[in-house]
Amino acid sequence: MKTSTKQPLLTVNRLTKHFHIKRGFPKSVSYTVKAVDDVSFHVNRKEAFGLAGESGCGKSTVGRCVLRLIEPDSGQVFLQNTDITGLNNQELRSIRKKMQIIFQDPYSSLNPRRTIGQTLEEPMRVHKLCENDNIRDIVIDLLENVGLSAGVIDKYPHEFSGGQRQRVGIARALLFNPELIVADEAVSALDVSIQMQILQLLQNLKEKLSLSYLFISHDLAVVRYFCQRVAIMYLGKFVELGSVSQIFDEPLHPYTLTLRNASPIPDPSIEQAFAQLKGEVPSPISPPQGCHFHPRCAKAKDICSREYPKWIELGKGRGVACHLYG
Amino acid sequence: MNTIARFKHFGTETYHVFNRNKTSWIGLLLLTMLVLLAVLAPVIAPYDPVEQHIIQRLEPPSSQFLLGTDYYGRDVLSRIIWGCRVSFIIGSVSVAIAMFFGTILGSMAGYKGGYFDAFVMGVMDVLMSIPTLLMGLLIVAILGPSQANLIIALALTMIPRFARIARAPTIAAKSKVYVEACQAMGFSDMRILVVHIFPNIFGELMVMGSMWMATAVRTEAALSFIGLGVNPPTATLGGMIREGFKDIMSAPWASLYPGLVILLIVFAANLLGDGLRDALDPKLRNEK
Amino acid sequence: MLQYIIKRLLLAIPILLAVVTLVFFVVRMAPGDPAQVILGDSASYESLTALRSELGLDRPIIVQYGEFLVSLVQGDLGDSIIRKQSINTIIADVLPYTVELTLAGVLLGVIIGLPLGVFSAVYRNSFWDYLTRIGSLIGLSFPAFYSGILLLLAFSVYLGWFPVVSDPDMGNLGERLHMLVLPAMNLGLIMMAYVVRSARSSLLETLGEDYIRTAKAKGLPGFIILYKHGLKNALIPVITIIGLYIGVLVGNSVLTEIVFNRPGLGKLILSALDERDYNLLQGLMVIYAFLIVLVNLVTDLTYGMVDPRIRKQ
Amino acid sequence: MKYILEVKNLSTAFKLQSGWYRATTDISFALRQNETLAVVGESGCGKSVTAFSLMGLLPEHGSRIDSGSALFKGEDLLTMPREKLRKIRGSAMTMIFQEPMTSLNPVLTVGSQIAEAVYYHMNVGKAAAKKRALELMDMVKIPDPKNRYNDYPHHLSGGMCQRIMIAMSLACEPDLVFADEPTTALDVTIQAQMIYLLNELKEKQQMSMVFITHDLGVVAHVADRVAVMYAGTIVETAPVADLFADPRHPYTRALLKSIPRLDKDNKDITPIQGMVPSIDNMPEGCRFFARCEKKDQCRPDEFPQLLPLKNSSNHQVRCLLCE
Repeated sequence: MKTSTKQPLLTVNRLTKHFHIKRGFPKSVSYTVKAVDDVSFHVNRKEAFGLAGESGCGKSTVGRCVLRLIEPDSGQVFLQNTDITGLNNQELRSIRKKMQIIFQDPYSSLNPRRTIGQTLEEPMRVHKLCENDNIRDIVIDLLENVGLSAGVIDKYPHEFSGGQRQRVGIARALLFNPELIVADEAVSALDVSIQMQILQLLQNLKEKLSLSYLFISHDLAVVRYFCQRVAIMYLGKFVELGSVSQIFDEPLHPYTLTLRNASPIPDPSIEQAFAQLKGEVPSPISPPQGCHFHPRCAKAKDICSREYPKWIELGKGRGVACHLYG
Repeated sequence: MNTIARFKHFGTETYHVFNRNKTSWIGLLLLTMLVLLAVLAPVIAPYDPVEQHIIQRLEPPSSQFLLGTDYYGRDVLSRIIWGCRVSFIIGSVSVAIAMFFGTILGSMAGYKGGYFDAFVMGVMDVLMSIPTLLMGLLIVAILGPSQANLIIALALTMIPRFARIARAPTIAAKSKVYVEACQAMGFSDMRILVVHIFPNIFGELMVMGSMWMATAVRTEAALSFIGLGVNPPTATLGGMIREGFKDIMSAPWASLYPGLVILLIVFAANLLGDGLRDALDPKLRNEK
Repeated sequence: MLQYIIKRLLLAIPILLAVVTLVFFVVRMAPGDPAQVILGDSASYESLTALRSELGLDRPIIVQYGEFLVSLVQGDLGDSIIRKQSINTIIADVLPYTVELTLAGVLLGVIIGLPLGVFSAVYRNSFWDYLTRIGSLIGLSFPAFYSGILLLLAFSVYLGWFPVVSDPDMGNLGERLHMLVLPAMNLGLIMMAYVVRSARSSLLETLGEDYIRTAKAKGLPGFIILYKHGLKNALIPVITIIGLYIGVLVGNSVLTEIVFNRPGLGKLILSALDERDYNLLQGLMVIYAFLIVLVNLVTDLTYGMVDPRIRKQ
Repeated sequence: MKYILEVKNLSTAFKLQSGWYRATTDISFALRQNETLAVVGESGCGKSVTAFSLMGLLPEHGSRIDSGSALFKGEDLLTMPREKLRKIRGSAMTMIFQEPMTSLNPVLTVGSQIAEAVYYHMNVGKAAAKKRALELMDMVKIPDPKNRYNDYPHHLSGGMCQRIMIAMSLACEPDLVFADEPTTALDVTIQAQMIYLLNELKEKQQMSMVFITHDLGVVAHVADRVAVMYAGTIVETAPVADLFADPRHPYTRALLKSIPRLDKDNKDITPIQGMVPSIDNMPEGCRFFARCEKKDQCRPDEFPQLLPLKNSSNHQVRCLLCE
């Protein structure tokens, strides 16, 4: 078992997903949205790996491709040694027990017509995980694990607050004793005081159940709090990857710097230079030539508008895609 | 325990739906009375609907014939009661058939998407570009007028409507995150569709079922009026108007009363559907 | 916008083709041999065969279908074998009556229905709103032939304001309009019921939108919010409903023509059925399908005019 | 006239199935000219309801103002005739909403929606209104206003739509702008631009602003003063520097301790346990009691008043332990 401790739990290798849109008439032009473009990373055991970026950068698509809720175009996704991109439906179903997902919106992620008990019991019945008589006990155990009482089992989602629903969502993800959980903006829809409760719950579960997380969020402060390593995405590509202190204390890529400077820090004594920020995220249908960020970049050079920068490994697991470091 | 809880929930939900909207109660009550009338026709009807009282032709309403007699001396009231039966059978069976096939087609198309969706909905679009009455007319003209053919004709015109009705909420439900959660749980498509999506479109289907039943009854009456309905001497409401129309000046009861009953049936079904829709609409739910 | 129009036009073609094909084959399924119908039951086998080959009925159905399509593209619906007349002429003779009736009905329905729907939405849950809603529900429950009979009895027979039997061919424009009033009212009242209801619910929904709140926050006068911000958005679903129910209206026009004894496609279709004139029946169905597709097209285009989001695609 | 807006004891109630319930209770605050008051709180705490009550934008059915007064430039917004309020609304007092995409009318051009605000309030012709609209679009830094004027909302990004909304709210040089979570729906880089723009415009126009948000980070960078709301009441109000440096109410303290920061390691974060009480089940006394760290030292049945601290009249707290 020596290898399994060193080997990453999840390895994503050159993952690519393009969406095709047809527009225009009578001569229709086919556009390609490179939602995820050549993305590679790994998630270690008992690690929370963050994926951060603004809306439309492709971070959620990565999460769904990893679970194959969306079929990737190319690239591999390894869960330990299994390449899940090559699995048939049968095999996929069994591997999905090892990988689960928590969704952003706690309101629409639970079927409003089914009780919490029904929602949680159904997967166990369908997959015949245990004897029918035990199901209820297991579900009650699980609910207590996520900080809900056994009494909620016959209630409907509308009787709960957002935070409680998210706990149910977490309980559902834990049903199969997964090894990896994709948390897609799992706390973004919650109020600040509830956010932290849920984050701590996830943290505790990580310790208790040896879980790993692929943690997708637009909120850099939350990522810094929750994750050990993080990748910053911009228009479908990774621009920088490293440990959270590396990325947020000494950002290398100008976009990482921009994001950091734009995130308001709850302290009026800190001056933040909001005035320097220019431009909007370009449409993913027609990203700029060369480095996607160069039109908004203060340090852009000639080459930036011509060539997309290569990925540069800087050691200690840190990498960046920027001509400034080439 | 679980089933009981579910049943109770469903029961209270339905009760609340009705309670929220008084008009749906009235519609339901009216419709139930008319259905009872139709079901109990053999018991209630004072005369045999085809029995001709030759000497008492076109008699005005009297204590002997409560709503008068028609050109052949048949009791109008008895014919109306028996006619209701035909209307309800044709209306409900055709809607049931249309709902069954339409819902399957529509929700499959919505769930699968892609070329299957495009093909099915394309066919439905084509069927829908022929107006209901003309479609009914064409089919009955070709297959010949009979109760079964009328049902087939009406069901065919309504299948595309139900397919459309089932498709839209299926697509809406498909984009709901909990359906994605089901996929992540490794549920089969069939299970997701039947267990998780179908209950969401059930309410809308009931509303439309009620309203299209109204349309089916009306269309059946129209076809009978044109002369393409169930063959005489079977009593049908539309057919009675057709026969009574000739003598409308001298004996208006022979055609006006059956018309009133058609109106009543259609109105009751519409009222029920309308009330259900209001009650099921989440936007209006908090209004009262 | 032009692109949008062209796109819609092109999309209408396959639908039309499919409907026409459907009609062609369904009509061929009809029992009874046209040659037999023309010559009667006592006709000899030889004369039947002769007539069949004269009419082209002995050729494979695919060939007949091809010919039917070719002449259709040239705008020729063929000849009625019973009436021995071009179907184009037969239909052209009565088409104006149906068109004028339908248009008058739609117009009447929209002109009265739209303001009534707005009124009902603005004074929601008032006594008048309740009355309007019940009234419109009764309106759309009426079988067109029954409402026609009632109108005829009330206005022509008892009040004597309108002729009992319409013959719009006679007389001048004034008389023609006079005869149109009752039948148009019959169609219009039912159309109105649909318009009132869709306008009401659509406007109510629109009035709950965020941009209405913005308009209020801007301090705009109430009627500007209602008409400029509310109604224009609310019209979009109403247009769809109007388009959809023109299909119902076409069916109702058949019934109306029968009750009021007006010439038109509806009466023609009945006589075609009576005479078992399947060629004519087929021609009429094609014309109806064409009209419906045309209405859908107009609906789509109006849609595009009102909603800039649709234009853009 | 010391204050632009002076709200006293405002309470707003909503009708639920089982009766009327207070969404906000006893809201009092005052706003000086060219001052930004940030109203911060979690969802459902009544911060938007307060703004809607003052703007007269509460739904006509199912809501009512129970008590209070709100003097805007000396006149009570809550009792003035509707027509008068309508004329103030959109000119002297305006509002920016959270969802820029749905808050603009999809079938009207963005330019005309700005011009409309000018046209109906300033007694000018259509051409002058259009000219003013173009000026405003330029002012909120929309590139190429002439061409954008005829665009529809769906042509523009969320950030651009919010700029349109801001332009619209500034059309008649208002004295007071309510900004209801104006940056929440936007990405952080756009949010930063929007904060900068609003701060700049506020100085330029010498207007006052009520900035409603749930994000304490945003508060720190827009506010002159802060009002913290919890479960329908203001629990603490203070100048922004004081509030962050020396929070007094246990809720404010707990809140500040529970948010992670980007510039720190966040080792000492502690979440607030428990949940906000629901609107139909409000406790009689202090609404934070059940979640309060110091509840052992406190009285559960007494409803505290919003009172100034002894040493600083600018800093008010609604807490029995701070009196």
